[in-house]
Amino acid sequence: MATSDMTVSKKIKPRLAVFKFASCDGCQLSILSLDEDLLILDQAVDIAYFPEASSKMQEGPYDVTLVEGSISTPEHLHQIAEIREQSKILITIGACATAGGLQALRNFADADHFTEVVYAHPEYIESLSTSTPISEHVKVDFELWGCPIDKLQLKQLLSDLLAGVTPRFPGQSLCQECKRKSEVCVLVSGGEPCLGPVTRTGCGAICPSMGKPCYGCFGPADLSFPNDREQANAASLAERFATELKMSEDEIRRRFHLIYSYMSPFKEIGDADKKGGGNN
Amino acid sequence: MSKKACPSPASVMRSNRIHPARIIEKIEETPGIYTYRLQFEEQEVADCFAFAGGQFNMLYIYGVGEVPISIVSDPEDAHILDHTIRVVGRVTEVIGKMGVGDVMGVRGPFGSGWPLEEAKGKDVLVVTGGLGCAPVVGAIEYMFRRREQYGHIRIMHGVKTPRDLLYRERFDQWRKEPDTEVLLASDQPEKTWHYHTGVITELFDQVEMNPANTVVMMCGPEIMMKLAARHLIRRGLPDHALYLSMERNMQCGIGLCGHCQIGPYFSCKDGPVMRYDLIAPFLAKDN
Amino acid sequence: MAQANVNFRLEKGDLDRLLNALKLQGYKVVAPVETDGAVMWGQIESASDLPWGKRDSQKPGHYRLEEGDANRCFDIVNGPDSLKSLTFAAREKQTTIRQDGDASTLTFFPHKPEAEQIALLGARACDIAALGIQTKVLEEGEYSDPFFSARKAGLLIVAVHCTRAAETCFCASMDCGPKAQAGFDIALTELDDLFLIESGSEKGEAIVALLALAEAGSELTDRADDRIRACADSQSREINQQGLPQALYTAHDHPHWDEVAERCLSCSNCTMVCPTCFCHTVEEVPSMDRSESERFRVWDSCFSPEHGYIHGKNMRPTTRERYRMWMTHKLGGWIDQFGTSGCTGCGRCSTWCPAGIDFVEEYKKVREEP
Amino acid sequence: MSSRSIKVDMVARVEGEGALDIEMDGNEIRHVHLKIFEPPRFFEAFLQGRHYSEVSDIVARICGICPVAYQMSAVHAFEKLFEVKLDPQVRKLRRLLYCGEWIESHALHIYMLHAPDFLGFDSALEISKTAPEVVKRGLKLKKVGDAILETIGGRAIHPVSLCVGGFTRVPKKEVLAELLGDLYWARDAAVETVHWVAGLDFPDFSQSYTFMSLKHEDEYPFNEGDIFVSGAEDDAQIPVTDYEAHFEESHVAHSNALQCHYHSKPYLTGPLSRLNNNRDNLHPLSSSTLDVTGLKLPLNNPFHGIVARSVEMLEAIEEAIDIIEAYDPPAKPVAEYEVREGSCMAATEAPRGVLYHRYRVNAEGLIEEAKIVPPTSQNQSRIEEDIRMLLPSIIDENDEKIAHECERVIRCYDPCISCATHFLKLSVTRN
Ligand SMILES: Cc1cc2nc3c(=O)[nH]c(=O)nc-3n(C[C@H](O)[C@H](O)[C@H](O)COP(=O)(O)OP(=O)(O)OC[C@H]3O[C@@H](n4cnc5c(N)ncnc54)[C@H](O)[C@@H]3O)c2cc1C
Ligand code: SF4
Ligand code: SF4
Ligand code: SF4
Repeated sequence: MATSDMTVSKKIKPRLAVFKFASCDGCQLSILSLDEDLLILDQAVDIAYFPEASSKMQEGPYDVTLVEGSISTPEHLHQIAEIREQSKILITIGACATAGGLQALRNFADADHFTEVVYAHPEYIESLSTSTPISEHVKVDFELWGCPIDKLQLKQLLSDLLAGVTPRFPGQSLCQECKRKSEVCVLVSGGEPCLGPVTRTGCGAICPSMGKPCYGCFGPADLSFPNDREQANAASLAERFATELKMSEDEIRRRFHLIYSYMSPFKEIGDADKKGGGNN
Repeated sequence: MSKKACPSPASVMRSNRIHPARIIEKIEETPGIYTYRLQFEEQEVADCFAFAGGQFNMLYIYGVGEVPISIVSDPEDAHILDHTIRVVGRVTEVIGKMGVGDVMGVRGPFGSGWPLEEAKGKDVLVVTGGLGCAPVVGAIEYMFRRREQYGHIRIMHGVKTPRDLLYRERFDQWRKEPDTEVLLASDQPEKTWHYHTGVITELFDQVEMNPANTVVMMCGPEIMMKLAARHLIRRGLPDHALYLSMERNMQCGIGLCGHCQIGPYFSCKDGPVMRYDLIAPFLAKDN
Repeated sequence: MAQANVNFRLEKGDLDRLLNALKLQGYKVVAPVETDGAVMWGQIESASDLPWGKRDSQKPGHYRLEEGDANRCFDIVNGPDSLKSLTFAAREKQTTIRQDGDASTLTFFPHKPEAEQIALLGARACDIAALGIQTKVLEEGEYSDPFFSARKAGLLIVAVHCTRAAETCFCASMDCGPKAQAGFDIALTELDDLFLIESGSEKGEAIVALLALAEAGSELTDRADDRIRACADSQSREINQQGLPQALYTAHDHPHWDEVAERCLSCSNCTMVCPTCFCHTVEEVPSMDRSESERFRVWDSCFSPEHGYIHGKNMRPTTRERYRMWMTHKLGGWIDQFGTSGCTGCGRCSTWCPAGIDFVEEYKKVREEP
Repeated sequence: MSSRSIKVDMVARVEGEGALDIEMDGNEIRHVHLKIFEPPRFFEAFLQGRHYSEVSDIVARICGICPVAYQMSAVHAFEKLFEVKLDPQVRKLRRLLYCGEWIESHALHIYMLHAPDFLGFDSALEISKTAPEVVKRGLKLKKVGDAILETIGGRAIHPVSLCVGGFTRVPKKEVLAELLGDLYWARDAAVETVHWVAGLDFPDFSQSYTFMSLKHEDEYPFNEGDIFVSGAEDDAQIPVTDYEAHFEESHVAHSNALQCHYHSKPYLTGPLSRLNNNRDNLHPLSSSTLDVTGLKLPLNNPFHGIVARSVEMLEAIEEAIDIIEAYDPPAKPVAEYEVREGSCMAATEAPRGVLYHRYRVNAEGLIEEAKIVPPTSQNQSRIEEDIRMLLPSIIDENDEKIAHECERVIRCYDPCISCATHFLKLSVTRN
């Protein structure tokens, strides 16, 4: 985790850049959705590179770089290395950048076959066979999870960085927030396959509050602190889905393999080949 | 701000409110460890704030959070409030960047500190380990300011490697005090290390002690304290004469948030300095 | 207990008279209301908003509402919310702090604890006992939580003695129910055809007097007592408290903790729904330009990864230690700390555990020789 | 003549990444390629083997700007197959959800992405330095749209409550009513927006377009209606089920998006087409506000897109107000239905134009085949055509100016390249 020492640039405004790889744009849009806080941000930093918002595209180096999207073409590999070199603090935002995104589903299948399904002339497509998180390629100082990221967390992240404070977000599971909001548990009282117990908090328990089981879009809960890796007990929840909810193996696999399919321990659920595998 | 008589002590001391205080002096003890002298912004608070040796405050850093930090200044000079802080993480990093003129919040004082009263007239053994133990420094200085009230004072400090020895000058200074011994040990050898090489408990065997008339104050990694305590008990010290500083996660400092539990105790209100005979079963265990 | 309270007859159709009396006294009436397949506290306007003809079926990890006796409105034993959510709010704004432009001053604005006047209809013995326990923790120590005190002071408690237990209930073994012994202003016992009503405080007495009811007589009170006794007898679960707290401290290295950790999700649901758990943390929420920052007290749990963290070390690094903390504190530590068990036998921790972990069963295993 | 090569590495203020490649021989255009190199994400492939109930959460991730459109088209397709009878209030709520997305997306494009072109700024943030109240108005309008999405869908980006048969949960009347205050403000702000954009300087660049949009008997189209074609081609009304018989996708080497043609010719979808085809169904206030601008329909100048979008934003706000004022929560949020196997299609109006989905579902409700045609792939060849038309008039300008003018044309379309598949690179080679 980065020590967000941005004090050096107290006089000169820190330079902010936003880059995009394979993604839906939603996380960048979250920046534009900061309402009036966007104007405050604009006063506090020099937005040096953010093509979605400005045609003024300045070269690096940058003090803070936000990266959206996953690495999925050969060109991306060079770009991300260059971006890292240009960036003092590099922060990945969203499920794509932090875990390969929904499109990482292709890591579990034969990507060539996928190309044929969508495009008529597969020979035109230049794509890697995998969609991978940024951290698999370069050092990442901080990650903001979620698909899309949560506006309040984004605000807190930026606010902390500007104040020279190391951002920190809780890794525990969603259920705490769900209960604080007095939502009725959709799993216990509705028999729905809620991923909340093994999903990282951050969204504000949106799905249960909408009467829908959580589908894990904030990724697996991180039960370790500070750094000894205690993983969410996805296997136990999967077992419960099988016994109490009578779900089939395939249904259970599909449940875990959606937005954060490429991150342990979701990755290993129902994936015979990769069972017990590490982060790769 | 000079200190006047306090009109209504309870309104300040029992309010559990955060009071703004300004840094009037910052001293770098060693890189990454700083002592801050604070002055309350509100006259009434400055007048009324009183603490006992070894208590701690919750220091509030604007927009970031609160951390428990021991008061190291002398309780009899209650208008002076010193905190020695090591930069380790999110909150303390920000504190490290603060300087004279900056304002933080102070909520306290809480907890019970070193047995400085009980130790009067007795020998004192201070056992510390690891990367400097700020809270006990205040206690040592307190005793030296009243040197005649205490018996023999022996300070033993163990480090992993000589590089971990902070406050080297302070140890040298203390060594010059009357009837005082300072013994240092390093687990790992090094050419420039003129002191003991090995674990601190080995030093216990090299010194004479008066088990019936000694109070021990310990501060450091729990496993070190546990081994040291066992050793001292074997040397005949009564288990209730051993006092340990037990740090736990604290969010409130007043026994309500539940984080600082050690078995039946709350480190914030039953401690942080706790008697060995009470906490022995819970020491150095995941709990 | 002091002499038994006088019970009066309240016809089922007259429940609205009680509601009106409460409203006339300025209370907002809150009661269990069917919500998303369970009951939650909700404001009611008339007795018809109560869950008539419904009851709950509870098992570890399982909760469903079913059709029941149409003439009865308090057959749902409980939902996930205890009184805790009303008195010890899940998220409470404590302080707002402002920093002036050049960062040279901080001004603190503590929030005033304020609370609505709520008449809570349908509080159960176990939850009233739990409120008593939270009072010891949050009000009777050296320091207290002013927000809790204010909210609690705003409550008028209309208890319902339980005449039906869920499969997960074990209040009888914890001596906390099924009949509320104290801590209420008014109490009802629901029989098939009518209610018995009694008062437990002066405030309650005044309200009951307003209703000008006839005394119930011994035949009815006997019937009510029978129902309550039968409810106690129907509870198949129990916690044997002998040897506590020491027995749990010494079970520190019991292999069963590892076994539970295989199943436990560390999701904190058990501690969140527990009516006595009081752990909380503070959330600091600064504005984007840092001109203002707010501090909130929020429910926390010993299952949170940071709960046992001190710099460089986590006292409870894995689920095994976290589950052990939960049970050891609840059934053991509490006795030392507050002179009472932390458990009232409401059964929520088991029902609302998504992994279906049965607190009572796990306790038994931990008490067995390894 | 000597060869010139012009490069602009990225067209800004569009969603997604692509490039423009122009090659010329003297004054003769050899080719104009809108190159979309936003990497393919293979959504249609992931959908195979998934349960129909999972589809709306998957397709939402195609685009963070218009997720509701994706969810809507998918859900509507399945509802046709399963013959779901929607509660009328659920149908209204769906329209309301769509209003939220239109308001949010249009406000974003008008104020944040497009306006800087007309005012000569690099970004809206630059505008905010001289005219902060304008930018604040835009941001607040966007927020009003977001608030609708959040209330019904839980969040503005990738909302969660839409499902086959209705919603997983519907808002209470009083909760929706809380939105009204801001919507009344927004109505006035949207009228002001129309006046403001109508007063901008528009290049004279009228084209002969084929306008394609949905058309509904008595509503401005969001999620229902037939496909309607007008303008350069003969008017035609085409049921959505026949879409693929008239509109054909092809893959060209320079793009990671498929291009789509109507009877082999480029066409236009989006606000301009919608407005031209559906003017009769505008609310009175949107209609009269449009009249006051003095613009005559059909609008043939792509630069008038910003006006069309502003009128539509007003329309969506009025519609939202109507729905909320008359809202009565449905008895049941989700209708009952039975899963059937078969093929199904649906098209709805995303903020950027028609979004077509087709699925084949098996008896277990699993997807066997999926096809999705987003608005930007439909507009792609029309954008290329526009640039071909523009080039002769600016041929004597320097490279930088040419690049800039081309980018402006592209932005008129509010292209969403994440949908089609956002680095827009331009290289011009002149021989
Ligand atoms: C009674 C008591 C007295 C202390 N006295 C001093 C002192 O005089 N000087 C000094 O430098 N340090 C002292 N500490 C330790 C100091 O509180 C921690 O170093 C500090 O909390 C770390 O906070 P952080 O945010 O910088 O670190 P991080 O590692 O980022 O910690 C995150 C959070 O965890 C909690 N936490 C982490 N470590 C501790 C800890 N050791 N104790 C309690 N909570 C912790 C805090 O809430 C902290 O904000 C004392 C601790 C206690 C309990
Ligand atoms: S609904 Fe889901 S997130 Fe909420 S408590 Fe239940 S399992 Fe946890
Ligand atoms: S430590 Fe755990 S069991 Fe005890 S009060 Fe806190 S959350 Fe509850
Ligand atoms: S016991 Fe059950 S409810 Fe409690 S943390 Fe474990 S899984 Fe969650």
